[in-house]
Parts: sequence; C-alpha cells; structure tokens
Amino acid sequence: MSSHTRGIVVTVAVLVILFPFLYSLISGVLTGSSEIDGVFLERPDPKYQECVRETEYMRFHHMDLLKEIREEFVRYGNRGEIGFDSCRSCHTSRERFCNQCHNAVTLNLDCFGCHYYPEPTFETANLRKRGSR
Amino acid sequence: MNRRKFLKKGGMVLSGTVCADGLLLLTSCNPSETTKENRLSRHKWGMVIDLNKCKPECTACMEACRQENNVAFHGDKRWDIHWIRKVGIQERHSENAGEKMIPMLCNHCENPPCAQVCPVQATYKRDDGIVIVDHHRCIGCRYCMIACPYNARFFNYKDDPDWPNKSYPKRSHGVAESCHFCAHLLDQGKRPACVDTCEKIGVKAIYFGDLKDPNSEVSQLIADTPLKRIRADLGTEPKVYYKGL
Amino acid sequence: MEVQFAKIEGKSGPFYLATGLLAGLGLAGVYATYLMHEHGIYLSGMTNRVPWGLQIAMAIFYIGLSAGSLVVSGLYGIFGKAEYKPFARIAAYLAMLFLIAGLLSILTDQGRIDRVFVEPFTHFNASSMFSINPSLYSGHIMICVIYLWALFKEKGKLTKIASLTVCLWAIGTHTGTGAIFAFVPRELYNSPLLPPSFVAAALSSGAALMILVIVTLFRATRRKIDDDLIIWMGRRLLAVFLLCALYVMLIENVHRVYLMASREAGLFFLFGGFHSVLFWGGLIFFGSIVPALLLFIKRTGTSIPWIVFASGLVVFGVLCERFLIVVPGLIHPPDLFPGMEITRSVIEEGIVQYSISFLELLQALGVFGIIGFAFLVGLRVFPLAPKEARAEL
Amino acid sequence: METAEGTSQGVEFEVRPGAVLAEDGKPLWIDPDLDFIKWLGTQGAESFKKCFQCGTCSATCPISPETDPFPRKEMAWAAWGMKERLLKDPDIWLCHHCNDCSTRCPRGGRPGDVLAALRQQSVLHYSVPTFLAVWVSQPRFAPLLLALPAILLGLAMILRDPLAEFLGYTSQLGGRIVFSYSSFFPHWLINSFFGFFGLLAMLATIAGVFRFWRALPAPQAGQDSKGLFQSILAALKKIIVHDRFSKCKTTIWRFVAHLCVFFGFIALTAVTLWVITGRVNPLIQGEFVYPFSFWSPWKMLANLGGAVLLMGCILLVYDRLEDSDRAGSSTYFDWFFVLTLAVVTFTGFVTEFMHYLRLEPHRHVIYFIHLVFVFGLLIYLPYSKFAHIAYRTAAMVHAEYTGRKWGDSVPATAPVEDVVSEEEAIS
Repeated sequence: MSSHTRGIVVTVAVLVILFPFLYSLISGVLTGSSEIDGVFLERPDPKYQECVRETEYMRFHHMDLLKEIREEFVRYGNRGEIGFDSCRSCHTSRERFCNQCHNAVTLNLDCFGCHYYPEPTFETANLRKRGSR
Repeated sequence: MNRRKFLKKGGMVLSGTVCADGLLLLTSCNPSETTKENRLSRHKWGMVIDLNKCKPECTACMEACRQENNVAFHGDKRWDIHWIRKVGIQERHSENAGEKMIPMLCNHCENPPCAQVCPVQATYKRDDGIVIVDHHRCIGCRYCMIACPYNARFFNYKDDPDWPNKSYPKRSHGVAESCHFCAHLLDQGKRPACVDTCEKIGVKAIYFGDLKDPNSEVSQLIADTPLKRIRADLGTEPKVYYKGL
Repeated sequence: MEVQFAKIEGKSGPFYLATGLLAGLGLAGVYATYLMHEHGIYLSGMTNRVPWGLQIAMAIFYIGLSAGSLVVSGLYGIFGKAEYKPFARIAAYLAMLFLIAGLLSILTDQGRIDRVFVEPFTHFNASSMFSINPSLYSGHIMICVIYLWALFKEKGKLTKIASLTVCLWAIGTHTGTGAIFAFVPRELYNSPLLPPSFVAAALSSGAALMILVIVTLFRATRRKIDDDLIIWMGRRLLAVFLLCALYVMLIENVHRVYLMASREAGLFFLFGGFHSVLFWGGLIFFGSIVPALLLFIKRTGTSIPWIVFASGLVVFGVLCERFLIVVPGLIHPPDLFPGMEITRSVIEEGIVQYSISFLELLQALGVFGIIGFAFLVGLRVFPLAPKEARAEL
Repeated sequence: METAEGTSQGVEFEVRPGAVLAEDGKPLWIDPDLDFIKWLGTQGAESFKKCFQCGTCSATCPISPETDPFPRKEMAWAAWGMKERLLKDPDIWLCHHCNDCSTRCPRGGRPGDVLAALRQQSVLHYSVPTFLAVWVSQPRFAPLLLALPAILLGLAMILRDPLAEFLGYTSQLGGRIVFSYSSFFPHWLINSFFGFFGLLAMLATIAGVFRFWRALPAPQAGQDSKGLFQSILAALKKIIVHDRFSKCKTTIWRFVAHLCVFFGFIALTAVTLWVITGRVNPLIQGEFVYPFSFWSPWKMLANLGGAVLLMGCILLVYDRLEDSDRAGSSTYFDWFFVLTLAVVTFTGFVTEFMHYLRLEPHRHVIYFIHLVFVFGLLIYLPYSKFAHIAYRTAAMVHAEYTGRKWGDSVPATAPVEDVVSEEEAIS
C-alpha cells in the first residue's frame, strides 16, 4: 500500500471516528440536546398519580409484568384487575407511550397487530413487525 | 503444539458454556403447566346441539362467532377460517335420505390430539376442559392441524384487515387457532357467542353448560336423551354432543 | 497402505460456476422465506386442509439421505472394511449437511420463525414427536461432527465408537421421523409400518446418493477409484436395501387395502389421483423395479454408468416416496361421519388439491443451494476426498 | 590495539569497532543463560542457532535503524544467551515481525520469530505482578485464565442487588427505561466493576513500561535527541499512520489486518467512553438514552468499527493459519491475544443480534460470555500480547528520544517484482 493511499485511508478512518462526536457537539449546540431520538415519555393525566406498580419496577420490568399477566389470563383464566387494557386507560397514546421508546432502541413490538390500542394512526401501526414476543 | 492445545482448551470451555446454556433452558422448561391449582377446575364445559331444531340455512352462529372473535375471512375457501361451520351430510348410497346441516366446531376433546402433538405447549387443555391456543407461543408448525381428526383447526395464512370486536384481540398471520368456547366470555360469566345468538333468534338449538354440575341443562340432556358425538370411536372423548345425528 | 486425503483445488471455472449458482439459489430461498414470513404462508401452496407440503417432504427426504453416512461408516467403522475408509469422511460430512438441511426445511416452513429459536426450548413438550425429533436431529449432527473429527485425527478407537453411535442414533432419528406421521390419527398416516419403511427407504436412498456423490466427485477431480468398490456398494448394499423398502411398502399397502376399515383410503392412495401416478410410475417402476433390474442383471450391474443411473433413479424414487408419505394423507379427508357423505360446506371438505407454489419451490431449492454450497466449500477447505480408493490394500 | 586485563589469562584481544563490549569498554566475558536459551527453543525461536552473522537480516529489514541495526545483533546475543542485554534492548520492540528477514535468511533462520519470542520474554520480565504474566504465557493455565473473569463477574452479579440496595442506584435512574440486558447486568455495575479493574490493569501496565523505560539506555551526548514530548508526538504519528508497519513486504496482510483492528478498536473505545461518561457529559442536555437506536451516529460508528475489527481479526487468524512460514511461527502467546479479541468481537455482534431478536434467555448467556472475554482482555492487558500497545510505543518513543534514524532510509530489500509476486501469492 503506497503512503499516499495509506494517508487517505487513515484520514478517512479518523474522520469517521470523529464524526459522531462532532455530530453530537453540533447538534448539542444547535438543539440544546445531543440526542436526535431522545425519548419523550408521555406524562399521563395528572389525576393518575401512580402506575399499577411503582415506577422503578415498571421501568425495569414492565415486560415481565405484562408477560406475567398474560400467562395468568391466557393459561389459567385469571383476569386480574390489571390487564393489557389497563395501560391505555392512563397512557392514551401508544405512539408516544410505547412505540417511541421501543423504536428508539430498535426493539419492535408486535402487540398491536392483534391487541387494540386506540391510536389515530392505527393503519400505519406496524402490523407486520416481527421479532418480539 | 501450543496452538492446538489452546484451541482444544478453548473448545472445552466453549462446550462447557453451551452445556450451561442447555441447563439454563432446561430449568426454564415447565411441562406440567395446567396442573397448577386454579379456579377453572370447578367446571367442565360441554355443549349439546339439537339438530332437529337447527335450521338448515341459518348461519347466525357462524356470523356471531366471526363478529365476537375477529375470525379472519378472505373469501377464499383455502384460507378462510370458521371456528364453527355448518356441514351438509346425507346417507351414502340412499336417494331418499334428506340432507342434514350439522354445525361443526372444535370438540374440545378430553384427550386432545392437537395438545398432545404441539411442540411448544401452545395448544393445551384448560382445567375446565377447554382446548385453547396460546397465540403468543404458537410457532405455526401446523402439526395440530395434522393431528386433529375433525378438521376443526385452522391456520392464519394471511392477515385480515377488518376488526369487528375491538375488545378481543386478533391473531397475526402464522399461528394456528380454533374455537375456544369463547373462553374470554366464560371468564366474565357470560355464554359463548353462538349459544347466545342461537337463543336470541329464537331457535335455541345449542345448549351450553357445566358437565360437572349434574342439574345443568346439558347434564340433564346427556342423562336422559340419546346423544351422539362425532367419531367417538377415536377415543378422543369429545365434549360436543349432537341430538338427532 | 495408508489412505491419503487431500483438498480439491477448487480453482477451475466449473467449480466457481457451481458454487456461485448454489449460493444464488440459497439467496433466492432466503428471499422467498422472508416474503412468506412477512406476508404469510398463503404464498406457499398450502391450505387449511393441506397444512404440510413440499418443505416437510423435502425435510424428511434430507433426513433419510443422511443415512448414507450410516451405511458407509458402518462398513468402515463397525465391520472394519478398510477399503471403504476413503469414503468415510465424505459420508460423515454429507450426513451432517443433510441433517442441517432437514432442520432448515422444517425451520423455513414455520409460521413464526422468530419464535422457533425460543419456545421449543423454553416449553419443551415431551409428548410431541415434533419436539422430540429436532433434538434427535441436533444430537445426530453433534455425533457426526465428533465422528468427522475422529476421522480427521485418525483416532481408531474413537472412530469405531462414534460410527457405532451414529448407527444406533440414526435408527432413532429415522424411526422418530417416521413416527411424526405414524403416530397421528389419520387413515393414511397411522400405520406402525411407517417408521420401518422410512428406515428402509432412508438406507436405500442414502446408499444410492453416496454412490452418486462418490463417482461424480472422483470423476470430476480425476481421482482413481476401483470399480469393485462401487459395484459392491451397488449390488450388495443398494439392491438389498431397495428390496427391503419395496417389501415393507408392499405389506403396508396390502394391509391397508385388505382391511375394510381402511380399504377406501388405501384404494385412494393407490388409484386416487396424481399421487398414484407418482406412486406407480415414480416410486414403484422407475424408483424400484428398474434400478433393481439394472443392479441384478450382471451386465448392467457391473458397469459403473448403469449403477450410477440406477442410483439416480433410486434417489428420485425415494423423493417421490417422501412426497407420498406427506401429501396424500392430507388431501384424503378424515372420515368425519362414517357412512355419510358430505354434500356441502363452507370450507374444503372431501378430497382436495395441493399444488406447489413457485415461492415454495424456491424455498426448497434454497435449502438445497445452501447445503450444496457448503459441500463444495467443505471439499475445498477440508481434506475430505481421498487421493485414490483401491479395492485391495 | 588494546588488551583486556584480568580474568583473561593474558590472552590478547583485538577489539574492533562495533564489537560487543562491557559497560567499562572492556571485552565482555559471556556466561550464557542456558535456561533462557532453552526457553527460546520452546517458543519456536530455536533457529538463532543457525545464524552465522552474515547480516542479511539487518540489511533486508525495511524498518531497521541505520545505527546498530537489528535483528543481527539480537541473533548473536540470543545465541550467546545474553538475556540481560536483550532485555535492555529497545530494538526487539521496534521490530514489527515483517519476516522479510526470515524469508531471506540464507541459513533458513527466522530472526522474526526470535524477536517475537524476545518480546514475550520482555513482557514476562517487566510486567508486574509477574505470576500473572507466567499464567498468561503458559497454555496449562488457560482454564484458570478463563475461569478467573467468569468467577469475578459471577461475584459481581451476586453482589448486584445488595450493592444497588446499598448505593441506592435503583432510585437514581431518572427517566431511563432500562432494557433486559441492563437489568441483567446493570450499566452502573459494568462501569464501576470494569472501571476498577481497568484502573488496576492500567496501573500495572504503567508500572511495567516504567521499568522497561528505566532499563533502556539514556540518550548519549552527540545523539541529536528531541525533547521527550516531541518524541512522543512523533512516535504517536508513526503509530497512527502505521508508518513502520506499512513498510513490511512479506506480511503485508498483517499490516492491513492491524490497520483494521487498530481503527476498529479505537472506534469501539470511543463509543464505549462516550457511553460510560454519558450521564455526566456536558454535551448531553437532558436524557442520555441508552441503548442507542440503530441509526444513531454512535451506534453506526460502533457497528462499523465492530465490523472492521471483526474483519481484521479474521484476517489475522487466517494469515497465521494459512502460511506459518510467511506469517511466522504463532505461539500460544500470540493465539491467546488474537483469539480473545476475535471472540470478544464475535460475541459482541451475536449479543446485539439477539438483543434485536429478543431471544430469551439465550442472549443473557451469550452476553455473559461476551463480558467474560471483554473482562479477560482488559485485566490481562499488561501480561498478554496486548501489552505491545504500551511497550512498542515506549520503544518507538525511545527511538525518537535517542534520535535514531530508524527505517527512514530506503532499505536494501529484494527487487520489486519479487515483492509483487509475493503479494499475488498471498491475495
């Protein structure tokens, strides 16, 4: 490899490595937040004070809780007071409540292909999305 | 030589981790799920269909089922799904015999072959005797459809856009399904959609009730009227009885 | 004399052409599978009445072919026929590939491929043949790998043990595969003779394919091979297995037609439509009788080209047989109301039709492409093929 | 013409310029370190016995300095078992194992491999604590070396909940939604745990390099020595642009592979640092969101860097397996580092893939394996071949510092078409 091509390769590599940093720097200066896909969590109606579990638990284990509820209901027919529908009584917008966060970390949901969660943009909901249980 | 030694050792370690994975998976198995103690075991649901009352051209039960359970309909016989369907039969080699229309649905066998062969325990028998599919778990291998001797199980070959009953989920394409005696209604203390409709239109050809309760309508009928079950000779012990078959 | 193994050069134009073609097929198959996964299995020819089709037939066909290793490894490993050592490696490698192909075919046939890697492990159902068999297959693959390793490292004792294990395990594998169909309440499926007949057909097809592959490989790479080896494999092994398979099949069908309970189904299988053409023409005449004759007649049975031709016919016949295991049992309706006939219904009752769709075919070809590609690459990377194979050492 | 005194029973020596002298300018009495010679033999470097000091190696080496070039003198010292002298010698670290010498040695000796073994010796000698270096250098400790990180990480996972309880971390997570990997092995745990041991490893490395540097000869008067800072800058520039490495002819592919690994690794390190410091980063107003979305620039950089790194690893392994005559003998010391790196990269990608597929619970097992190997890579840095990032840098800085013009001159190598044919043969 000639020193010329080597110089080009190295320069490109360095630039590529620096790119995200510069990107974050510039976008941070411009928009005040460096995260383009920053997750805006929909704050529910203030009249609902707390969630079905304490917030930390929901943040860590909401999927476990949902799975738990699912098993109980589907396999043993025990419909507890919490259900899949309980979420949407407070968090009205699926788009902002579920999808944004899950899209932000590229974890596809396929709950809504089968379960109804009122959303104005329902037709555009990812009916075909796969890859999660 | 050193490299080979190292590779061998690495292989040993790797295989060890693989075994660990296997162990982890095994421990997460729970084959005896339905033995869990729950309120379901108090009932055993059964159905009696009176063919003498059932009107040949009436399809109210099919429609009600479709509306209640969002059963997919594409207008193509190969892929249409009918949890309950009406089949016209008549005696072989005899001209005079008239045609009978028979509502057919999942027989909710006591010994369901579909549950026996399901590789992921997605199809299973609830403790109240209902054979039901956990659509979150089904991998769509369609072995249950092979095993079912009644053609009562169906597969979602494609998605159906329309969604009549928003309070009940649809099924994505790629999973098998069949009648579940409207278990979601039973759990709320209601009756299956077909039974309700049949009564509402004033025919009342379908009786539904608890087989464990001796003075329920169904138990009474079974006790004192000659009833038949489809292919009872297969030993699957169906829980759907027919009067006048 | 010690057998010398060597990689093939794999620098010729045909080699690159073949690998490229196979890889292309594989990609096409992947694309077809992706389409079905996105839009639904209706893109295949399967329906609610015929839920299993080409892919399952191909799967059990591949599983059957893997018995080739059983035969050859048995010759070398167990009966100590040293002159068949040259083929042992290819056999083991092919067996591995075919088992993988079987698993791939089953995998691509599922409705929810994304769950296949999870649920069967976390919710194993011991009473389902369909969850027992994949474990049998993967175990078979493992043993094949160990066996291959032992062959590469020239470990005599381990080779013996491994080949013995392969044989025993393979019996389990093929019986289990037959049981997938035999243990199901359908007239054309549930017959206790299905597993044995499956094993017999597997052995014949496996031996036939070994002959095909070995001769083609040695001719293509200009390696020396003694005709006696091929002739022995053809006349002693293949012919015998062929007759066994034929015999079991005969019993099965006669029994089916003899009993009143299953006569109608049996007659439907034998004379009921296109599959009967496959049965009589593909399986019985071209798949069994013609090759048997070719092998037993001294003049043709001792000429390599004829033996290869016969082997090809046998493989084709077994392919038909696999298709005949799966499909007719499904298009023939379960007898819902004995003594009655169904006049009308909202779904397909009675006898239905199954037609293979293009994407389905693409899937099957894709699996073939993948393992073919792996085989050629393996030939180039590992020393699988011997420099020469002599009858007397 | 001067004579040596003392122990020489009056034997006269003619001392030519460039002859090997003791520090006091007297002729040197050599007592060979036989164990050292034996040990070299076990490291695929026995070929120094073939050396007859023709000097082809030094002449053909594309990166050898003009003033007392390697590897000729190292070959002699190795043959004489002058372990101390070799340990003080920076040149073994200037060598990039091009093997141009090994392929051209008229006696079939392999100076490249000898110097590789000497480098391992120097890591063994300088790194602290020494017993870890001994473990890393011997295959029979491999299970132990793999078990150690696993055990430590297992310990960390056992301590996870009590620690979180104690530190009150569960209540300081702000608005972050934490996904399964993090609840399995939380980031604060990774940061603190890996941070702590990373610090230890860094200290050990610095200690080792410090000892190495002290042993190196100080710049003599007359050598046009740059300042230390200038030397470091010059050396770093040479390293980043692979100035020396690219001169290699025989193992040109190792240069390409190293280029890939180098920049891939740097990219991943940059992303890792960004993630670790994400919570306290002044650039990030508001929430720091992790894991990144697939199209976030940082994630893209991470994936790109990982791909490049993986490619480099594959190239390295393939190059070593494919032709050991060209690539030089690969000892366990080499494989330990290369394979660890490869496994880290590979399992990393598998983890990401399983994260997208949500394959429970397999992905936790894979993720744990990944963490174990990353941890191993980290804590064995000062003792494995990974330490070359410190030692070679030090040696190169030293070369600049003592003002040696190394490799700037055009070396007398084989004719060009020879090289071209070699490259064709390789590619």
